[in-house]
This record gives sequence, C-alpha cells and structure tokens, in this order.
Amino acid sequence: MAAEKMALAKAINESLRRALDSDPKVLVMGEDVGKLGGVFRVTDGLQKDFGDSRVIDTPLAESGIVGTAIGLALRGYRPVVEIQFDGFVFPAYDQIVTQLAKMHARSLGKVKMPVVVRIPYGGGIGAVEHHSESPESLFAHVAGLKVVSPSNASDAYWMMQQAIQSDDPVIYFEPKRRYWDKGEVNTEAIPGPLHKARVVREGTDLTLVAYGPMVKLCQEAADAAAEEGKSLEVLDLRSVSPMDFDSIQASVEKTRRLVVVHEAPVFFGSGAEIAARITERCFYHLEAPVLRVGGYHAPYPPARLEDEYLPGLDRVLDAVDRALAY
Amino acid sequence: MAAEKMALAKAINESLRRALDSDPKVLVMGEDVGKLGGVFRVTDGLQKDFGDSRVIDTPLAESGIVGTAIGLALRGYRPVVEIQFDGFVFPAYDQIVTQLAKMHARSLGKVKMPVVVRIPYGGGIGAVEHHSESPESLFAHVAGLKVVSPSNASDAYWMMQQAIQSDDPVIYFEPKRRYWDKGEVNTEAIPGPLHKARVVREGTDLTLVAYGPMVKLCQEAADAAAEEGKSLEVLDLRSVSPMDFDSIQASVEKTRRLVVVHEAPVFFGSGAEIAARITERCFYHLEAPVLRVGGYHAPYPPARLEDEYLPGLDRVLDAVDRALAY
Amino acid sequence: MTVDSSAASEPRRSAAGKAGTTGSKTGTKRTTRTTSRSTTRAATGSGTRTSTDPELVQLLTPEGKRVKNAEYDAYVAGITPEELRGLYRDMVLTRRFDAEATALQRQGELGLWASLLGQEAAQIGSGRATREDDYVFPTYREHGVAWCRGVDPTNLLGMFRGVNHGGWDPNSNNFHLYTIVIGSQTLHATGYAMGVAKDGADSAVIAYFGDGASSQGDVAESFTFSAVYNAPVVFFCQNNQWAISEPTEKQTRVPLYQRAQGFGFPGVRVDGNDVLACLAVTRWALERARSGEGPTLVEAFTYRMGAHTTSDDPTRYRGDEERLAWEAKDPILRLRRYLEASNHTDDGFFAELEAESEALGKRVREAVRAMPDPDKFAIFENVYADGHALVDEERAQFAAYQASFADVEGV
Amino acid sequence: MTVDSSAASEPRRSAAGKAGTTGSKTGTKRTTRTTSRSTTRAATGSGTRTSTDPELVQLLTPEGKRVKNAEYDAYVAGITPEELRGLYRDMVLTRRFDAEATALQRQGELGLWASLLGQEAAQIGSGRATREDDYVFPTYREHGVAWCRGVDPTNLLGMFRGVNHGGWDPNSNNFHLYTIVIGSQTLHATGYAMGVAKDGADSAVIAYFGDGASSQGDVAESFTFSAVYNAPVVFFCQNNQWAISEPTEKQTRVPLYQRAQGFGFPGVRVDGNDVLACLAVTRWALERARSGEGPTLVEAFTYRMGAHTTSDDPTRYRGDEERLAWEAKDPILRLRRYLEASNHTDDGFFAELEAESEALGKRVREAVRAMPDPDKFAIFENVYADGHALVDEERAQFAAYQASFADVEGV
Ligand SMILES: Cc1ncc(C[n+]2csc(CCOP(=O)(O)OP(=O)(O)O)c2C)c(N)n1
Ligand SMILES: Cc1ncc(C[n+]2csc(CCOP(=O)(O)OP(=O)(O)O)c2C)c(N)n1
Ligand SMILES: [Mg+2]
Ligand SMILES: [Mg+2]
Repeated sequence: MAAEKMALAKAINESLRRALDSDPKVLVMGEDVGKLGGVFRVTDGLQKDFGDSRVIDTPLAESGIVGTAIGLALRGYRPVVEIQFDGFVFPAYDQIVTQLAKMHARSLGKVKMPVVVRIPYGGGIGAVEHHSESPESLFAHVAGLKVVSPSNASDAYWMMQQAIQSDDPVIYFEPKRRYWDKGEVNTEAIPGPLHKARVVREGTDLTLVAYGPMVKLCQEAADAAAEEGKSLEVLDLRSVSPMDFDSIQASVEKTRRLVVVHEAPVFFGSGAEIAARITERCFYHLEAPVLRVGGYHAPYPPARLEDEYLPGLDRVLDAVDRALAY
Repeated sequence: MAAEKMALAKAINESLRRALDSDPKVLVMGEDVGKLGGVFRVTDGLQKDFGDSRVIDTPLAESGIVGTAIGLALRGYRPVVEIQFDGFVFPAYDQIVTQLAKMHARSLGKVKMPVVVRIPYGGGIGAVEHHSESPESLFAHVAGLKVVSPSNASDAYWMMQQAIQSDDPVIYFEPKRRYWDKGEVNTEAIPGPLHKARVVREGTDLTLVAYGPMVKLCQEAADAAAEEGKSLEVLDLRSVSPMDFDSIQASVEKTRRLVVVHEAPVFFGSGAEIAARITERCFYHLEAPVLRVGGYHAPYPPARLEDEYLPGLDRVLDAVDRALAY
Repeated sequence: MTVDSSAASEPRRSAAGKAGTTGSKTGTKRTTRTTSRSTTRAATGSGTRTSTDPELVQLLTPEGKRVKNAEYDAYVAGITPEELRGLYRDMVLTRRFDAEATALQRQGELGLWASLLGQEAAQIGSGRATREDDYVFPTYREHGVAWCRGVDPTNLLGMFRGVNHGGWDPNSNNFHLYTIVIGSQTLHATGYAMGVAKDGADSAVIAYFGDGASSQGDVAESFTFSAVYNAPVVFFCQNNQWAISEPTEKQTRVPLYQRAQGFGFPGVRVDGNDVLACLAVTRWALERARSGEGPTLVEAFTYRMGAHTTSDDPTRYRGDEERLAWEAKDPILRLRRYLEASNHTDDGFFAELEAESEALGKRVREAVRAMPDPDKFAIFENVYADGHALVDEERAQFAAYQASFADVEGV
Repeated sequence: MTVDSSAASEPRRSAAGKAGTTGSKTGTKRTTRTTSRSTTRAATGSGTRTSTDPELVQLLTPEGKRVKNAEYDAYVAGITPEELRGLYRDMVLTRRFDAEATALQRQGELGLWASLLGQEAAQIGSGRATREDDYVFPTYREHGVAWCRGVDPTNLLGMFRGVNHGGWDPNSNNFHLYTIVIGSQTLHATGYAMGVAKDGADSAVIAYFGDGASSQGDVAESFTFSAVYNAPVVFFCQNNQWAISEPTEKQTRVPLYQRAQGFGFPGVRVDGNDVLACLAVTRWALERARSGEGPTLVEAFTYRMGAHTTSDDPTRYRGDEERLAWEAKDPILRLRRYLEASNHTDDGFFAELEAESEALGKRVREAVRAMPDPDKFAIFENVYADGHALVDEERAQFAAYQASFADVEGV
C-alpha cells in the first residue's frame, strides 16, 4: 500500500497517525480533535487508537492551547495543535508570535520549539463569518515561524511529516475547500524538501504562482488559456516562509511574466512580497509588472458573495491577459 | 499661542488634552496612563485635570483594554487606548482584527468604532526585548483598520486630532525614539487630510519613502546625498493604510527611482506593498527596481545590536547608490 | 393575530417594573451559601466531576410543581397568569421558529443553523427579565433572547443564509449582533456597562456565553474589568453541558457559577430549564447591577437537546440516555404542566398558540425564501465609516471588471 | 570563599527532601478556611479594597518571633540552624547582587534593571522549596529564585545590558528564561507540568507572576488548563502591591489568592516577607503537585521597595509612608532578629557574609564590565533551528555590506 488514492483530509489524518505511531513524543491537541475527530474529521479515530493522553481535547481557549503546547515542547514533546478555523487563531496570536516564534532565538538556540499549528483556512465552503479567512501574511512577516500550505493529498501527507520533524514551529495552513479532493499518496517516497516550490505545469508565456487552494484554480486557468493558445507555467509555492524565490525567478526568467494568485487580501499579501522581490531579481527580464489576484481590502464577505470576492477562473485569466498585453 | 515649539510626546499630550476638553465622550485608557501619566509621560497631567473616569488606569490586560473600549464605543464614547509598548499589542490582536476592525461592516454600517489605539513603536532607544518592534504590516493587512504614524510634532498633534475625530478605528503608531524631538506646532491650522503623504524635500534623482521614525533618517540621507551631488526627494507617507500611492507615483514619475525605508522587517513589510503597486503603476517609468531598506527576518535583536539591525544612514545611502547604478 | 415577537414584549416591561421594586440585597447571603459548598469540592484536588449536581435555584420542578424559594420568590411574586402564558407562548414560538430554521437549513435555504432546542427557558426567562433600556450581548444561539428583545426573527436568519454577517441594527432593540468568536462579547458588554455607569444611567447589561466560552481569557478579563470598575453587567452563562463535542468537564472541574467568586462578585446556578427561576434570578442579578452592586454571574444549567449546529453529528460523542434524561426536564412541558394544574389555561389558548405557531413558521419560510442575495458591491460597503482610498480603487476596478462581462454579454 | 550561588544549593536539596516526608493533605482544610472568609468580602459587591488584610500564613513576625502554625509548621519542622543561616545568606547575597545591578545601571553598564528589593523572602523561601528536578518559570524579577536554582547571577545581567535576550540555558538549572510579556509563562509552566504528568515523573513546576499579571487572560487560561488536566504546577504570585504605578485594587477587588477557588484548586496567602512561611507554604504546594493533587495558587503578600525598574520614578504615584510601613517588615531584618534571638549566629557569621557579599559585588561588577558586545552576525543566529533561506540570504547580504566598509577602511 505504498501508493494510495485518498482525500487531502485523509492524507493529513494518515500522516498524523504515522507520526503518533512512530514517535511517542508527538501529541495532537485542540478543540474537538479527540472523540469527535475534529469538525472536519481530520483527526478521526486518532484518540481511539492512541488514547486521550496523546490526542487531547482541550479547553476552549486558543492562547491556552498554543501556550501549553510551548510548555510541552519545552518538556520534549512535539505537539501538533489544531486551530478549528482560520478566524480563531487570533486569540493565540500573541503566544505564536511572541513566544513560539522567538523562544529559540531568545534562548540562543538552547531550546527548540517543534510545534505544528494546523489551521484549516480559506473560503469557498459557504461558511459563516470567521470561517473563511486567509491570514498567512500575518505569520509570514514574523521571523521564527515557518509557514506552509499543501495543495494536494501527497503534499498534505509529506509536508505534515516534515513539519512534525522540523525543530522549528510550523504554521501548517490546510486548504479546507480541498479537503475532499483526492490524490495519489505514496507513503514511502518523500517527494522533496518542505520549502521547495514545485512546477505543476510547464509553460512558456507567463508564470502563475500560487499555493494551497489556489493551485488547482491556476491549473484550471492554464488549461483554459491553453485552449486559447497561451502556454502558462504553474508553480505551486508550497511554502510561504521561507519562500522559494529561486524557483520563481527561474520560471520568470523563462516566461518573463508573472501573476500571483492567493485568496488573502492583496494589500500586504504574499503577492506584494513576491512582486517586490522578483521585480528586483528579474528587473531586466520582466516584460510586464507582476500582477496580483487576491482578496479585496474588505472583511471576508458573507457566503453569498464569496464567489465575487475570491479569485476565480475569470479573474485569473483577466490578469493573465493584462500581463500578456504589456 | 497658535504656534509653539514642542516635543513630539508633548504634542500628543496637548492633542489628547484638547480632545478631552472639547468632547466629553473622549476617554483615555491604558496601563499607567493615569496617575503616572504613562511610561513616556505622554498622558502626563491628564488624569489630574480630567479625572479618573475620563483618564483611566486599566487592569493589566490588553485584550480587556481594547475589548472594553469597543463596548464603550458602542455606548457612544470615543476611547483613545494606549498599548504600553509595541510588543504588548498582541494579546489585544484578536479584539483588534476580529472585532474592532470588522464591527462596522458586520453591522452593515449601523455601529461605528471611533477607537484610537496608540502604540509607541520602533527601536533605537536601547530597550529590552518586546520594546522596539514595528508591527504596522500586521495591522495594515487587515481591512477595517486605518494605520498612521506621524514623524514630527505638528503631525503628531494634528493626526491625533483627526484620528480621534474619525469614526473608524485608527492604529496610531508613535515613533518613540522621536518623542523628544521638538518641532513647531500650530494648533490653529490643520495641515491637511490624515491620509495624505507630504513631500518633505523635493528632489529629482530618486525618491525616498518613509514614515514615522525613518523620515528623519531619510532627510539626513538626502542631506548627505546632496553633498555628493545627488538630488533626493523625500516623501513622508504619514499613513500606512490607506496609503497615498498617488503621491508616491507622482514622485516616482519624476525621479524614476524609489527606495522605501522602514524599521519593520522587509519580508512582507510595507516596502513590499509599495514596490508591488508602484511597479505596476510606473512600470515604464522605473529605471531601477524599487529597493527596500528595513529590518531583517529575525527577532528584534538585543540593544547592543540594534544599530546593525535598524536602517541607518549608510544602509540607506547604499540602497540609493544601488538604485542609481541601474 | 400577530406573529412577530413585539407582541410578546408587554409582559417583559411590566414584569421588569415589578421586579425593580423588590429588594435587591439578598444576593450577598446566597452567594456565600452556594460558594461554601463549592469550596469543599474545589479543595478535593480531583480533576473529575462528581455526578451529583450542586444545588440550583428551582421554582418549578420538572413535573411542573411550584416550589418555594425564600430568596427568589419575591422576584416573581406578582406574576400574573397572563404573564405566565406569555412566557409559555414565547417558548413555544421560539421553539417553533428554531425548528423552522433547522428545516430551512435542510432544504438548503440556510447554510447553517445553531439550534436553541432545550434552552428556551434559560433564554426566555433571562430575556424577559431585561428592561427596554438594558443592553444585550448574545453569542450566536440567543434566538429566544432576540425574540424577547423584539428583534424580528427573520432578521436572525440572514447570517445563517449567508447574505450578511448580522442583519439587524443593534441599537434598535439594544440587542447586539451575534458574536461568533467565543467569549469576545463579554468584554464588549463590560465596556458598554462601564459606559452606562459613566452616564449615570440605571440600565443594566447582560452578556450571554456558553460553558465552553468560560475557558477563554477574554471572559476572565471581562470578570476582572467588571469587578474593578463595578460595572452593571450580568454574565449569563448557559451551561448546556456541551461545547460541540466537549463536555463541561473539559472546561472546568468545579461548577462554573463558582468562577465569579474569585473575582469578587457573586455567582449562582439556576435551573436553566425552569423559566420562572431564570426570570427570577436574572431579575435579581439585573437589579443588583442597576443599584450599583456590580456584576453577577448566572449559570443556567440546561441542555443542548440538538446538534451543536446543523453541521454537527452528536451521535459521535454522546449517547441517547443523556438526552432522554434531559427530555424529562423539558422547559416547555414543565411550564405547561404548571399552567394546566393551576387552571391558567384552556384548550383555546393552546389551539390559538398552535395557529400562531403555524403562522410564524409560514412567515419565516416565506421571508427566507424571498430574501435576496446581496448586491455584489456590498463587498466594498461599510468596510470603513469614513472611506478608504484603496477600497474606492478596488471598487472601481471591480466595477470595470463586471462591466467587461456586460460588454461581452452585450455583443 | 565562594560567591556563586551554587554554594547555597545544599540546604535546598536537603530541606526539600525533608519536606517531602511530611504530610501533604492538610491543604484541603486550609483552603476551605481561607476562602470562606473571602466569600464574605466577595459578596459585598463593593469595588474598593478594605484596609484590613485577610489572614496570611506567617511563621515569623516582623519582630522575628517564631509563631506557631498548626498547618504549616510541619513543613519546616526539621529545619537546622545551618539551613536558617543559609536562607539568611541567600537573602543577603541576593539583595547585594540586586543593589550592585542597580548601581551598574546608574553607571551605564546596564540599560535597565528590575530590582527585587523587598521581595527576597518570597523568592528565597519559594526558590529553596524547589527540588532540583522541579522546573521554574520566572517573570523578569526572580533574581532570588535564579540564585536558588544555581544560575550564575552574572548570567541574568546580559539581557539588561542588551547583549542578549536571555543568557542561560534553561535546561541546565531547570530555570526558564525571563519572560517579559506579562503572564505568558504561566501557560508554558502549565504545559510543562502536563508533560511532567505524562512522563509519570513526580517533579513539580512553579510559575511566578505578579499582581498585575493576574489580570491577563493567559493566567486565567493557565488556571483552567492546569485544573482540567490536574497538572503539577504551583502558581506563585508575588503581590508586591504595585504593577508599575497601579495598586492592586486596579486588578482585583478581592484578595488575589481567592482567584484559584473558582477554578477548582486551593489558594493561600502567605506573608511574603517571611522566608520561613514562604518556604513552608511552597513546600506544601509543591508536595500537593507531586502527589497528584494538582495546581495551587500561592499569593505572597510582599512589597516592591524600590522603583518598578530603573526607568521608573515611584514618587509620582506613591508616598513614602507606605514604604516606611513596609520597611518595618523587612524580610532580612526579620530573619536576623530570629537568628540572633535563637543564638544561631555569631559575629563571625555576619562578618564572613559581609565579606562574601563584597566579593560577590566585585565579581558581578567585573563580569559585567568584561561582558563583550555580541558579534554582529548574532542577529541572524538561532532565528531558526533548521535554517531558513531568507535568513541565509540576508546574512550573506549583511556580510557583503560589512565587507564593503572593510574595503573602504582598507583603502
Ligand atoms: C475563539 C473560537 N474558537 C473556536 C470556535 C469554534 N466554535 C464555535 S462554537 C464552539 C463551542 C462553544 O461552546 P459553548 O461556549 O459551550 O457554547 P454552545 O455552542 O454550547 O452554546 C466552538 C469551539 C469559535 N467560534 N471561536
Ligand atoms: C503584556 C504586557 N503588557 C504590558 C507590559 C509592560 N509592563 C511591564 S511590567 C508591568 C507591570 C507588571 O506588574 P506585576 O505583574 O505586578 O509585576 P511586578 O513588576 O510588580 O513584579 C507592565 C505593565 C508587559 N511587559 N507585558
Ligand atoms: Mg455549551
Ligand atoms: Mg506587582
């Protein structure tokens, strides 16, 4: 059963299971992660198999969850904590940016913080307020954290393995609207390093960069563009911090045009950092400014408006056309 | 006494005094803001003159301070809350981004949130950990907030007046290392709108953009460059959200080169947003990529290293030279 | 026959007026009593919850028998048969509304629904204790309180349908928007109450939250602020035994009402399925607030009969027996038994209520189905009160982008 | 003659060993008692602090008289004159170290100093109660506890000089780094204690925090987590009456030790200027933790004799009388009186200690002055344990930039 087709959520479940199984120091903590198996069933069955001292239903207090996870890490544990939804990470924000991110540096390297913070994020599931946000920028700006987001089942599985093995805190953003997307997972072959981007599709006319839930959209956009005779390269960034600028640069030096797509608001979003850095690196290669497609500078809207708010096929293709028009 | 020379901290004090005096709904709240007058004496004498029901020493709980300020705003008050130092705003981050920023939109405009959050920020004062950070990006990314930072006494005075009058929440970043810098304050003439940038110095070869504590540094850099025959334009942004891109664009269309300077880490910092947007707006004008000078992707270092970490004259001039070399 | 909640507001005002005239200082003694037993529990050092529940304030037994309570009887002493029928009607209509909303979710008209089934007494009893000038800060489940405040129930459905994040003007009924992030509103309530005190008003504020929410730091901070500033606020915790899949033992090892004492104000546990007791205790607590005695914690001991929300499947984490045991304590049945035994009702009353109930269901159904999707440009509205250049720019880009489709369609 | 703190560690271990053999279940009764009186206070509904202090555990009066305490005497029953002299020595050397650091700040050698003056008994008493395998989570003022844990005092000065953010290996002495952000460490301590319990170890954890910190949501959450998981942690609150300029009334309207009860574990107030009482009560609390009885809150009632830090000017917010009143309760003087009255000391002891004190001061002075500035590249070190491409890139740019100056200088 080396390779198996499974849903992205199931891949994370399998990865957590493997980690719990192979390392007694690994813990899973969060609200409803135990008996219920999480509101998305990502931790389904884990408490049953590993007991409630390994898979822990916590009090309803996110700062407490991350704060105690820090203490457990100091004691030698490797906690994987779940934040139930993106919008609920902020009560824990202080512990994450002030303690979790800085403890290793503060101690001059004496203590390590192998804590994974799992956050189901992003929109597209028709949810109520606070259940559809994409706050990755707010973590990427903070030194000491690593920020990753898988786009498919195989990455979900392996990036979780690598995140748990990392001695640094990793904010692991799960693209919740892709939880049910199935993909091949080979549980024996590590696909590559955690923070390396992957060329999902080769192309020559323009590079589309995305991560997490937007990778699939970019693939669809590339399909659509291909029908119009445009060859788009699609890059799955996989990691937001660190960011694999080398891979973006290599692609842009070839295609000379770049469009970045993410759900998070454009203003101060990942696209800004990518545009700034790639423009600096590829100043003489770029035929067009780096264009950004993302959320607007507005709170995530009610569900009936989310299709207008979120980047969709047309908006991506519109940006592609604008970039190609330069 | 329309125009008077005063320190930046004193200008804020005078502005708060005026607001307390003219509007009974204005409150000042925070840790040690009352009897002590704040650890920087910014609220000195206010409790004595307006009483402890207007100038309120709060329990030591930042989430509680902002959360109760929200409730007071719902009751019709206009609280000005102080966060004692930049690094202590994070316990309040949830209330700020999830409640304060979103309440107006959530209520479809029915309730307003005229709350000012004062945050002394930035480094250069030789302080211990958490007392020198520049977290403005983490607020600018969040829709519903306005983010401003004065660079001089006159702006400190007037921008505070305008922030208090605004019906939106304003994060008011005070450049603490400039608290003692004196400047002319004319308490009768409003210099202009809150979110408009100001050309501090005209120039033709390159534009330096900064806000808050870095404006003075950029002026010094322009002085130094002038001696070498380079004409730098210096723009004081004043507002980080909204950002006056029109003024930056106008300047860059003239100078064709842009360097952004801020204390905050470069990665996902204001410079990224400025670079991305200005490159898009001025693609055919720019002779060089927008360069960024700021903090490194590392926790703010111990005081003995802060001069290496912070942008200084040489680093700004180095970036200027690099931009001019294109 | 009206089927909007404002029809029910009469008993509220008159009842509250009466409560205001009764004594208010009895709380001191009670707290002492209820907390002294807790001490014993607290000191055992054991992390497990004992199965015996601590004493709670009850005025109506599950069988509908009125039992005497020396301390709280006064708060419902003058209650009329009509008012009692009003409470019954409130609970029945609220339950009906709730069931309708659950059905509408199943039919795809709502994206989600958070049912109050089982918590009607806690909500109607406390809601009816409030005065018009009081201010209410709900969580996301206080449909019964909203009803008492005169918020049109169809307004509650907008956010669950996904057309807005809150469809009513908080200031029209002094009923704040639903707050989804657990516990945050307790601080808003405290701040609001601080403002009430500053204004010299004698209004009170009531903040609702759940057993799960009690663990949030914000709730503790609201206890601290309200105690230090002696703010006129009542913290009304509906302990419905569950926070999604987590039983209350995952939040505390002693009864929740005891939490208040360590912050310097009284806490009391009331039978949350006894509408009369909830009315009395909340009146007492609000009266304390009004008369300058500061905050109170009321723990309404009740039960979430249904799923956490329509997305939840409670069979995964709890058994039927528990539910059955609580069904025997049903808040509506209990009051009905009392009304019938007291001859306060006749068949006509129940028949009329049934018809009213049907009409409400119909109105809700129709209103939801007629609820239009918001205008696309609503995304950009109300982000700021005073405007923001970037929002204007993005709105304009969006308009141009939308227009480009119109062009295409126009071709 | 040694002047490092490790010399003082002997009494700690032996004393702790003895404490471990005495009974540990007496706490239950006491809490009941101390909290029952609190109830009365809590229920008054008044926001103001009364001037009479609630009863606190005291074994030595300010005059140095040993008073009996049925519940806590057992925890210091076997204490030897040598151990008592050890406690005295600890306090004297800690105060001396602290004074030296304050002086060094005045001389510009440190950027800041947070003095423990007045809190020696609370810190030495509790610190000496810990066992080597226990783990300590301090705030930023626990220089006395650090001393007891064997942390070289000069290591504490690095962060105040600005050469690092914490200069010791937390795991060498099971003494965590100073935490500046108020209250955060109580959660770390709780998590650590949860880990201890998972490991089946009988170590205990102690978390220090201040009266001001008690208002932070994180502290409340740590109470909740520790109670729910029955974690072996002692919360040691030094109520030094002030949080910078704010008196304790700005944080609570009832005594702080009562906070614990509402979370389901005992709280006790101890005379924080009585080193013997602090030792006894902390031993008791640690013993509870060890034997599976879960968390305890100890409020050490003490006084910050000096400024909040060297940046603070306390004359702006408090009068001299208060300070004078507390000077009469000085922790060192008190123990000295007791030692002298008991004939446990002679002039030689004091003279030797004075010399040791001088030597310590000298060593600290010299160490600080010799403390080099960190290497510039330290900015980029330890940001990550496993590296980060951007940090590598920025380090390289920084190196090139630095090298460009070398070039210039080289010319
Ligand atoms: C800060 C935060 N964390 C998590 C959630 C997800 N969530 C929604 S309701 C809920 C349980 C709340 O339980 P309780 O407070 O008892 O209220 P009840 O739903 O039982 O009425 C959780 C965990 C949330 N809304 N906010
Ligand atoms: C979250 C946070 N807010 C504010 C501060 C600034 N500050 C440092 S110490 C202090 C007072 C702390 O008082 P207390 O907890 O009583 O401890 P003490 O200093 O008296 O030992 C404050 C407000 C901080 N360090 N952290
Ligand atoms: Mg509940
Ligand atoms: Mg203190």
